[in-house]
Amino acid sequence: MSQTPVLIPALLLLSALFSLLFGLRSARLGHLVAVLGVLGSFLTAVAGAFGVITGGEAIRYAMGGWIPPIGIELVLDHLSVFMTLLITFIGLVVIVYAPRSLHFEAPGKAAFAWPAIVLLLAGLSGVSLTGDLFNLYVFLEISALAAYALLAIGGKAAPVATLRYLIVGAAGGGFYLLGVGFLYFTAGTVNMADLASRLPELVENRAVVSAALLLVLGLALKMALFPMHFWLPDVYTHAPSAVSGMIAPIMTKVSAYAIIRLFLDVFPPGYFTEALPIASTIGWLSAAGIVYGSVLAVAQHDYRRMLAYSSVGQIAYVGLGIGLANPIGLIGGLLHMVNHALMKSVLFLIGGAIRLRTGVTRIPDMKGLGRSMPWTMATFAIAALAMVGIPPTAGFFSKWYLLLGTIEAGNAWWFGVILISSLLSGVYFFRVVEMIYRDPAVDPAEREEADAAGRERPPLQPGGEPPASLLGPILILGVAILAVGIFNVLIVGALLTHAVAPLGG
Amino acid sequence: MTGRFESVFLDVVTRAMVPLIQVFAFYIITHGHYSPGGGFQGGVMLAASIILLRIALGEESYRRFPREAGIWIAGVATLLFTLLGFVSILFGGNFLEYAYVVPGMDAVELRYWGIFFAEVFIGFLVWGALVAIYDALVTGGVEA
Amino acid sequence: MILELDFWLMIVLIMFAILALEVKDLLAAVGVLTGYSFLIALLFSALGAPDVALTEAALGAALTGVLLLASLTFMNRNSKD
Amino acid sequence: MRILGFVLIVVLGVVLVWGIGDLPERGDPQAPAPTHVASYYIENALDDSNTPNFVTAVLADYRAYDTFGEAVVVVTAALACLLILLRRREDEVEVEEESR
Amino acid sequence: MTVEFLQGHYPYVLVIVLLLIGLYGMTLKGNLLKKLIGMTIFQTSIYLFFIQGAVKTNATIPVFSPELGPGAENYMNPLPQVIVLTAIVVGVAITGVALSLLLVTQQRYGTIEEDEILEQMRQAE
Repeated sequence: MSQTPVLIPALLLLSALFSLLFGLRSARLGHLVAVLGVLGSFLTAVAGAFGVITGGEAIRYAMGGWIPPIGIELVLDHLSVFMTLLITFIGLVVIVYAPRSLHFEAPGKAAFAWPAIVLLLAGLSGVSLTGDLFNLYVFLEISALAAYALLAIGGKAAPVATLRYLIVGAAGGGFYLLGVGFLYFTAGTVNMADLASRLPELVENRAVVSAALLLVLGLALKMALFPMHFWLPDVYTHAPSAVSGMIAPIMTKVSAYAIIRLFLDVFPPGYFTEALPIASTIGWLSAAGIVYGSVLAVAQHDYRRMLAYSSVGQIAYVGLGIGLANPIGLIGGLLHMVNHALMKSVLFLIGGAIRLRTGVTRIPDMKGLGRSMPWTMATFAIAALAMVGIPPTAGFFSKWYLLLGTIEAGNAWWFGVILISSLLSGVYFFRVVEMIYRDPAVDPAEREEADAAGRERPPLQPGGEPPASLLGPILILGVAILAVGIFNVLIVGALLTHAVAPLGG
Repeated sequence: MTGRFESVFLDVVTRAMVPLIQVFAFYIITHGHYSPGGGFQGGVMLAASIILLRIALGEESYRRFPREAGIWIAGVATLLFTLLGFVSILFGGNFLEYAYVVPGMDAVELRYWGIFFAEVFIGFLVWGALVAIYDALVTGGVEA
Repeated sequence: MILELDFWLMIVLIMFAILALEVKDLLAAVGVLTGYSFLIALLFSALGAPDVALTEAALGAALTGVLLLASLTFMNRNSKD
Repeated sequence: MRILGFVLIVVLGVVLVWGIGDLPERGDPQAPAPTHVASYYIENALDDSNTPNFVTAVLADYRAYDTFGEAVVVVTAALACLLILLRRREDEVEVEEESR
Repeated sequence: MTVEFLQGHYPYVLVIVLLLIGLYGMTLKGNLLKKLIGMTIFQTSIYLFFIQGAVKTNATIPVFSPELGPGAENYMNPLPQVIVLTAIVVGVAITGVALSLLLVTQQRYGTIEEDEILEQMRQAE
């Protein structure tokens, strides 16, 4: 039997533990082990992707040799291989980027930060791979605990913001667990495939309705679906850049993935769309969230806060894909996961590089950076274009599929929301692009004015390009944005059309 | 909470109690097969014995059980648990399939010992991790 | 017999929960919470789950109480609500 | 804000009480939960692993991966507390040397 | 809401009352430690839900006893108990991390009342 499914999380866990033990002696050794573990896991995920694409069907792995539903089952199918590839790729890039940036923003924390980052990735990939509802909860909490620790090591307000996130996350986890309980006591199993075969007789059961509501409510809290997003902006703003650059792209996506998994593979077809209006509710909330996030992002002056509000809007695109509930719309939502992960990650990493070089976090202070950091800022421009959705970049295609989905669903409102939000993204990103390609402020009067106002001074001579360990990951992500845009047909054809097959496309 | 209370009675009772608690905790860990209990419960008791030492003996307890020891024990025990899972892959089973851990032995017997060692590892890691959490909390969040 | 016991235990539990949330003195609240966890462990064992009862007594009642007390030494004991 | 919170909590409570109406009665031995997977554990634990305590058998053998994940949760929590509350001076020295 | 309904389901109703009390503490209390106490009550009520569901009438604890033999109807359902065991440990882990966050908050702001912290945050901006 192929061991690929278990190797992805288990290699990560193994390297996290080695990284912890070595890190107690030397933080650098711990980092090296962590990088090797994530690399190994990424290569395993690539191998798994080849296996799934050539084999054409899911690899099912019975944990401990016990046949499901007695034991726990791991499922490596088109959808989960897509998620694990995304998680391990972002993790690999960010963990290579992290040392200098983290040392600058959170000194003295490195030795314990590497195992925490790898544990975060292990938890997320465990969530993607599992075929068991309770096992999903356990791995969701592993990733959540690691995320709380990493987010809390940022600026002054970071612990308070993280504590609020923790309480919301605990409530979400509790609702999810309660939903699992309702399903278990009505259907008698927690295995996803087994549930899928037993639930069709129970569609009228009120306990199953409550279970569906509770599961979606819990995951929506963790996914920061509007109006349950209130914890997110503070958390992302105060966390270290490298941590935001890892958590913002993949953490909320995995909760969205879990909702999609429930929607496609656990509940009977049509349960979320016809029997209960869950999908359309998610869709409408997402539409509101897109507008809300984009409008508030325009109003922000802090670079990271702008990105945080933008994240609220962008995760809602995935929710819109769920709400459309037709194959092409859901493909758009899933493709937007990878696009947004790449774009948001590179934007946070650029923010960290700017902060390392010049100490600047506010957008008006970024004048003149286009001249002193040409490569970084070129990547920023690519990412900004992708956020708006200009054709050769990745961002265009996911919005294109979503628009096709809204046309198929005949929903003019959502069509308009996507267009308006693209326009607003254009407003807030081109504001930054304009600022960074403007001449630097060298006027002494302006410096004094900034001092008087208590802001950070606009730098006289902004630093040059960041060191290679920071610039390399940024450029790789920039290239990846273009590559995903150009080769999106491959991703859609090889993985996503199979993943949404249960919708009957 | 790290300060030592000046009480001979407390001192003597603690010194006498801690080994008893630890013996009982090991009994709980190893008898998970037959009676209620197992790694988690026994591990918590081991941690409680160390916390009792910390409260009653103050500084002396750090000589008996150093600050770094908690996370070391937890890390090594979890690592051994993971390796137990990988060993069965090595001999042709699935992850954590105890029946394959030692080739040639009876499957039922192997599962029995697999459960036993899993419980022991869990006990040790819970012990180490909880003491580490306690030690971190009593610092009061001192950040330089 | 068991059914009546668990009904009354749960009523007492609800009272303990309200008390733990409404007491202004945090030290007292932590004490009530420890009592609550102990009662819930009792309820678990009455419902035929001795393993869970043992875990809840060790982790929920004892350890959580100790951790809460350890962190309470650094804080103001009085709560606004 | 407070009133809205109360209303939401009460609404949730009403939905849940409505939902539990269709749960099997407490203690019903013929309900799906005790008859489907759980009965396999009770009937086979002793033969499969020579363990009379079914909870231990399920915890450490049939669903060992859950327990493994839970072990990782505990270690993650310890690591998280150390990461949040402590800082290590030797790391800084090391990175200083690296950047030189 | 008939009497028969309550006979079979009253434990679940009481569990939900407990759950709502915990939720109230988590969301509407201003003191951060009170929020954590509410979180603990919320989590315990979910454990209680699973344990109530595991009960079988005329059954005993899930440890094999030679007098009763291997019949499945003689023992309580072990699977929810295992789920609760795991969930309790997860809950305590969350509480530990929350307390360490609370300590850092106390150190940086000198208080654990939410409104005072928000006031200080507003002044810092």
